[in-house]
Amino acid sequence: MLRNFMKRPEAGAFAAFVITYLFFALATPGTGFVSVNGTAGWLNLAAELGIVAIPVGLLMISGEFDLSIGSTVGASSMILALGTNQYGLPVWPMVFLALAAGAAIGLANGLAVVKTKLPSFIVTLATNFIVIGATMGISRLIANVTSSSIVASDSAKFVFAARWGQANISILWWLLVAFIGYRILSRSIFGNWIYATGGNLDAARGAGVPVQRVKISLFIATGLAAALVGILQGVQWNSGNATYGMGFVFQAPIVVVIGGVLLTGGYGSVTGIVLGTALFGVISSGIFYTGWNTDWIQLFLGLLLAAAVLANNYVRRLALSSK
Amino acid sequence: MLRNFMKRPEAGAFAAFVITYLFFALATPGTGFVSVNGTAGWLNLAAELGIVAIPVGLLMISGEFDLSIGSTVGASSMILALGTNQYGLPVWPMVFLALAAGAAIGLANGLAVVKTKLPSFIVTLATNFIVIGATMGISRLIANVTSSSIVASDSAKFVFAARWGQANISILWWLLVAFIGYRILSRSIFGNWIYATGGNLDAARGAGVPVQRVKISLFIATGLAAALVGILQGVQWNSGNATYGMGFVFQAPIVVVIGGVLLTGGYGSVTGIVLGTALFGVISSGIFYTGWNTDWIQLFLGLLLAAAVLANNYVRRLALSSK
Amino acid sequence: MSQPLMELRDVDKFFGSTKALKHVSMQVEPGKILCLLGDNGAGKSTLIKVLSGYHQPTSGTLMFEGRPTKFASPREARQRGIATVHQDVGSIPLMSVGRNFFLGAEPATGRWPFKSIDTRLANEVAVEQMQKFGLTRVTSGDQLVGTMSGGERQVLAIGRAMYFGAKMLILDEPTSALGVKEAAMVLKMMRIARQNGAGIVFITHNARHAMSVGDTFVVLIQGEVAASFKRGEKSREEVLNLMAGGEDMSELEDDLEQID
Amino acid sequence: MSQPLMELRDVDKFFGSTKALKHVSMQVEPGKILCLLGDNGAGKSTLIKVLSGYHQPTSGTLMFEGRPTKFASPREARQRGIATVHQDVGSIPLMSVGRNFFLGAEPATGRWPFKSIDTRLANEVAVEQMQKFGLTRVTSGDQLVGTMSGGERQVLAIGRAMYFGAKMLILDEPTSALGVKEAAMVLKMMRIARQNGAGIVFITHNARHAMSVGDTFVVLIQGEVAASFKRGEKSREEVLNLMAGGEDMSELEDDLEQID
Amino acid sequence: NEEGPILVVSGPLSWPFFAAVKKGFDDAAEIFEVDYQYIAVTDTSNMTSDYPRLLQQAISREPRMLLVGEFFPDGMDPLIKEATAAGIPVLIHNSGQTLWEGNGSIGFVGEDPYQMGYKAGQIQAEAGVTTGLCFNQVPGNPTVEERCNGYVAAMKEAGKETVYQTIGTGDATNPQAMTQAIKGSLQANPQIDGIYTLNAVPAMSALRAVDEVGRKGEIMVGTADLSNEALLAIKNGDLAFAMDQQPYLQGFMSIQIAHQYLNYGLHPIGHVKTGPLVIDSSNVEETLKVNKEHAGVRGAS
Ligand SMILES: Nc1ncnc2c1ncn2[C@@H]1O[C@H](COP(=O)(O)OP(=O)(O)OP(=O)(O)O)[C@@H](O)[C@H]1O
Ligand SMILES: Nc1ncnc2c1ncn2[C@@H]1O[C@H](COP(=O)(O)OP(=O)(O)OP(=O)(O)O)[C@@H](O)[C@H]1O
Ligand SMILES: [Mg+2]
Ligand SMILES: [Mg+2]
Repeated sequence: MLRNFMKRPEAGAFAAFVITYLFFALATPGTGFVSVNGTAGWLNLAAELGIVAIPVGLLMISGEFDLSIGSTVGASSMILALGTNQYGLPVWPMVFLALAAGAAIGLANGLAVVKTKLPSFIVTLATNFIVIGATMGISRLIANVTSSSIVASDSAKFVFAARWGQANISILWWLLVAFIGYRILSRSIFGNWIYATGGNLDAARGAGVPVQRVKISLFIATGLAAALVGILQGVQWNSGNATYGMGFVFQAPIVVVIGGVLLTGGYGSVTGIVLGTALFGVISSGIFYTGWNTDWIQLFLGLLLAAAVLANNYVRRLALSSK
Repeated sequence: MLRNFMKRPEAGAFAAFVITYLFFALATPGTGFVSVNGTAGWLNLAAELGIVAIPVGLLMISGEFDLSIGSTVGASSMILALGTNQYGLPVWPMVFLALAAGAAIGLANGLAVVKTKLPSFIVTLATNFIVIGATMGISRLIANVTSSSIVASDSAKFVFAARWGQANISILWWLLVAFIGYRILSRSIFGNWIYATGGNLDAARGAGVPVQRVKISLFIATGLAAALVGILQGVQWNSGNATYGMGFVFQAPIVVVIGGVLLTGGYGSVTGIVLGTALFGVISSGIFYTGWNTDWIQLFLGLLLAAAVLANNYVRRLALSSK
Repeated sequence: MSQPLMELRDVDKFFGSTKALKHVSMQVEPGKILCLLGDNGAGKSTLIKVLSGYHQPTSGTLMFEGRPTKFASPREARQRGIATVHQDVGSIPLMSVGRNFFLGAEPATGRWPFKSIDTRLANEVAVEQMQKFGLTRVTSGDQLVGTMSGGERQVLAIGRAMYFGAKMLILDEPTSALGVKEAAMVLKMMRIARQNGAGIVFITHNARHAMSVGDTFVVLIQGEVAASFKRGEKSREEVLNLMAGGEDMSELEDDLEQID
Repeated sequence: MSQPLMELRDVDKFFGSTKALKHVSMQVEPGKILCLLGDNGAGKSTLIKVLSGYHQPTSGTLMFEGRPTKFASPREARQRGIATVHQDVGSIPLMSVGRNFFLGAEPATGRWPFKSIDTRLANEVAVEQMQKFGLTRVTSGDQLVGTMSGGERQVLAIGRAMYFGAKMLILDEPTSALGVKEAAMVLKMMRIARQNGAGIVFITHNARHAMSVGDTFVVLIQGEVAASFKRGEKSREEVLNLMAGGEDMSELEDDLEQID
Repeated sequence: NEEGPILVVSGPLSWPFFAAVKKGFDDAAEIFEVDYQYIAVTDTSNMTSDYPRLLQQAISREPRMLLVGEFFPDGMDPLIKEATAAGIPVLIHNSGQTLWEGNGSIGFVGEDPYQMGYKAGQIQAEAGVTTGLCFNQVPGNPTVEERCNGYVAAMKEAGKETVYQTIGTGDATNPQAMTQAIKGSLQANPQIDGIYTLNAVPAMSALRAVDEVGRKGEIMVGTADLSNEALLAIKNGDLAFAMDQQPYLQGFMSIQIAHQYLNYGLHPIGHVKTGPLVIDSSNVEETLKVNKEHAGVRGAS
């Protein structure tokens, strides 16, 4: 049992998570980091990143990147804002419009990558510029603003911004996305194709895997997840903002790699991605509970990140050598 | 001749550069984009990015990333600023200290990547956080600011910030770095090892290439180049700032990939990187000469980038199919 | 003569200016083993990549079951009952034996939304099929393919093709990395598949293997069909010369015999 | 008996819990060809990776030229005159033939700071060496290795090892992807290298090839040395059985002969 | 227009603040029928060196007039001196209050970030805050940092404690991350009873954080810049104040002055202060009304 677990891609991330969590639990006595509210805090933080990290991770396992998630989050929140606030439209149709826009951006990315065979790093970078440029241009054209309020119905508020105590409903969304991601990657046939596409594209194609379909589907999933995060953030903060989500562009790949996914594709697990995200949430939230001088905040972040990844690596090696 | 050129990695970047340049030359009549001053403008812009893009490109050809260049640029400029302004030290020793710091950061990256076998994406990301955090923390500790003026001697001003008309001396530095990079990659034995290391690490190792030495050297070169850019920027703008260079972290890989280097390593050329950088300079500078509505500027940027990369790709395919 | 399973008519395949195949015409018949022979670089692998939908021919027609066909992808070919062992398009090192074996034709269990890939079945079948070839060290379908020896990987690919190659089986140098026992087993299994009515294309550089199972022989020299004959129509010597690209092998052979 | 060139004493190599080599002892003598035989997965490739500095032995001693030696890297082994053709550690597809050929031992021209790699020389020598083996299609040293056929790549690796293997030459299934002509040429070149005093380790699954050039034979079964004998000490039948991992091949052989 | 365009080098449009500045430029340009071009970075990660370079390029185009936000004085001031020496009329807006007279510019329209922070510190000190937290979401940006410096100085003068907090560079646009950061600080330093944020987005995060640690009403939150949500929060009594720089005025008046200077040689003597205008419960209603009717004029709607 234990041995088998140790060999899984997430073993390292799990060990790193436990160590980091214990570290903060001990370093922040009496500040409530381990309390229900403190836990809700870092879970809230991890949840939004986690929702987009999972499809980004699947995409990375299939061998591709998506740098356009940042602008998609912003665009989706602005669609909600412009629709409900400027045009006074009801919120639900706008939610679906935002999701459709996310899917369309993903589809465009996927088609462009698959048809032109250009590296997705560049294609999605161009998309990122185009989407944020279009969002800003259109917002300024329509409303003279790049950030605007969102008027949401109670039902929408419940679905996207309900809170129990301090825990946001986004945590449930995260779990849902993680569960779906897990079923797809580890259990479904499509998941086998994802691994194969990233592991050896030629071999996968030769074996009859529809590699183009795999990639396009994952780009669409990523676009959808980014749009969902835009909706969650927008409804929660009652406002759309074209720059929402910019940080995710690099945080998502980071937590995915921490979670044990190979940057070159072909290897990784959803559990690992979830743990990597949780680790990131614990670090970036917990660090403030320590009361350390925040002038050094990035130094601490870097050191903790390095320590976590080293622990991760050490466990993985240990696991491989003992089998 | 032409056929041989067409098959080179930089052929696409060259075509894309020419097309883009012509486009701007035609789209901005009478605005001086093609004048000496306009040319100096985009060359200045390209030069600093270009200096760090070349070692980053070599590193990418050898199969590794370096995300820590951003913080190294900032750290190097702050070393100059704190040394000359806060402590009133002469500028030249500070220049060497900054370069030494850059080399040390590179060495640390290289050793960490080679010894831990962790992906360089994560290792250098951690370094990036650590270096920027340390820079900000130390700066605020010493001077209570994260940016500070630089006092440079005339000789230092000449070497790092001389201007002829509007052309900066950084253009010469760029050419120098490009020349050295070209000699190393295309002509030297070490260059052969770079290609081999990135092309197939196991095969290179099996053939007797000292792959670890190759990687560490390239990390050091990258750190040095980043420090040089920090010095150039610092002396030129009379100030050090911990956040100088953050944009390079992703602009450098972008221009490198546009220049025809494979993201997965093993393929590329210095000429291509130079052209990719020039292309980027022309687009980001030329776009303001067009007088287009700034609201849409990022959209145009994205579209131009996409068009340039497509042209790039098209030429490359044409070249491969005609041989 | 029965209707051929697959037929190439005047097929060309160029890579840029490299003419890998020139005016190739040939027929694969059901229940027969066609040996594709030729020197290194003669175009054999390219030819089978055209047959299996991996490459599109530059010009010419491919007929499958009597109708002109264009396989848009290897997937399509596979779904029509053509299974291939490629020479250089290997397996996926970071995936398990079971998952590699069933890649592209995974067995499912359960119902939507709980339909899953049946890993237990996949692992069992994969190990069983590989052990048929005499491999004893591979006992778990969960082992990563990347940790297997060259021959073990080759057996995996062959076992897989034989398991799925209902109508047509294409094997590009399947025995080259195999031990004597495993190679003999592969030949034996090919004969069984032939009995079951599959059309088989077999590439090898081993004259002994070719002569022992081949029904018809097609020889490629520099991308062109240089000869095509039936079992027993040519002597071992003639075949060897053809396999060497038309050059006279007797001298070299003598050389070898000297010390044998 | 002259001093052995290389000697293994009680060498183990484990990967995690996989015991790929167990208590292996053997000697490579200068001017002799040692044939390393064994079934798939027997540990042959692992053994030569230990010999060539690619892997470190888990325990045991490696002696080179009479002294205990630890090769820290393949580079060190290479610099001491040991050249290897690995089975799975291939060439660099995106590099040219000439650059691949001289990788790790590049010829230089000019002086610092204008010292450059001598691509002209590298290309010439590479193409020349490959043509020695009878390849005619490879005429430019600038061609990318990725566009060559499987056999052409194999010839490149062999030509390279033969060119640099001053003292010791290790060949892991060098002939498996080769045409009859090229394979015969490789055997011929091995005999020439032997005459020049090199010690050669040769892995093959082809009994005919093994018997025709081998001086001594070492058989691995499940990672252990199961037999070790000199040319002529065992019959073809016995050797075949040993190559098949100790199992009796006569039945399978009969099977094959039936249709031959 | 005979002598080339009027060039404006100003802030990134992805910031709602500068969207309002540009709205002012646009409206005035239409009213006074002048042609101008707005130049700004598209990628905010390299601003410290990108802005001097953009300015340098703008100068090399020999504009009829230059309207510049002097965000990064070390690099930009020498260039402005070059431009004025070459006879290009320069008008500074937004940042550069202390420098415009020295570099030959004809005037300044805007506010002093230090003064704005100082004012915030004064308000909080007067309201009885004993330990104030200044939350900087964009560390390394010297202009924004000045606001915290002003806040800290005012609090210190009043004999109060301050905590300076920054966050990682990736989180500057993530309200959730800012909430958790502030929440952590509040837990680690329970004595904090005042928060000053430098933008309206972190202001909302600060309110959420205060709520989450269960100290709503005990901690006084004020912010620089405003948004519709911030105004509503002021109306609800959650947010104590928002300091408006009136960005629209910075753009509008710059064009107006430029137009009048180019045509009649007129310009204000002394700088024009557009901020800080303190918006609190006393004047929030009208501001909200304007914001509803004229989107983009008062900032984010
Ligand atoms: N993708 C490609 N691009 C360019 N040339 C190619 C490509 N694939 C094959 N070739 C060329 O086509 C010719 C035939 O190659 P092929 O792989 O079909 O030979 P083969 O008969 O299978 O040889 P071997 O027995 O060595 O495997 C070779 O000269 C090779 O260089
Ligand atoms: N890196 C590795 N990690 C784990 N197991 C390995 C590794 N390399 C080899 N093995 C195992 O060691 C055993 C011996 O492998 P090896 O490649 O030496 O066999 P071989 O004799 O060369 O076989 P073949 O004739 O098929 O090439 C195999 O069972 C293989 O699975
Ligand atoms: Mg072949
Ligand atoms: Mg082997």
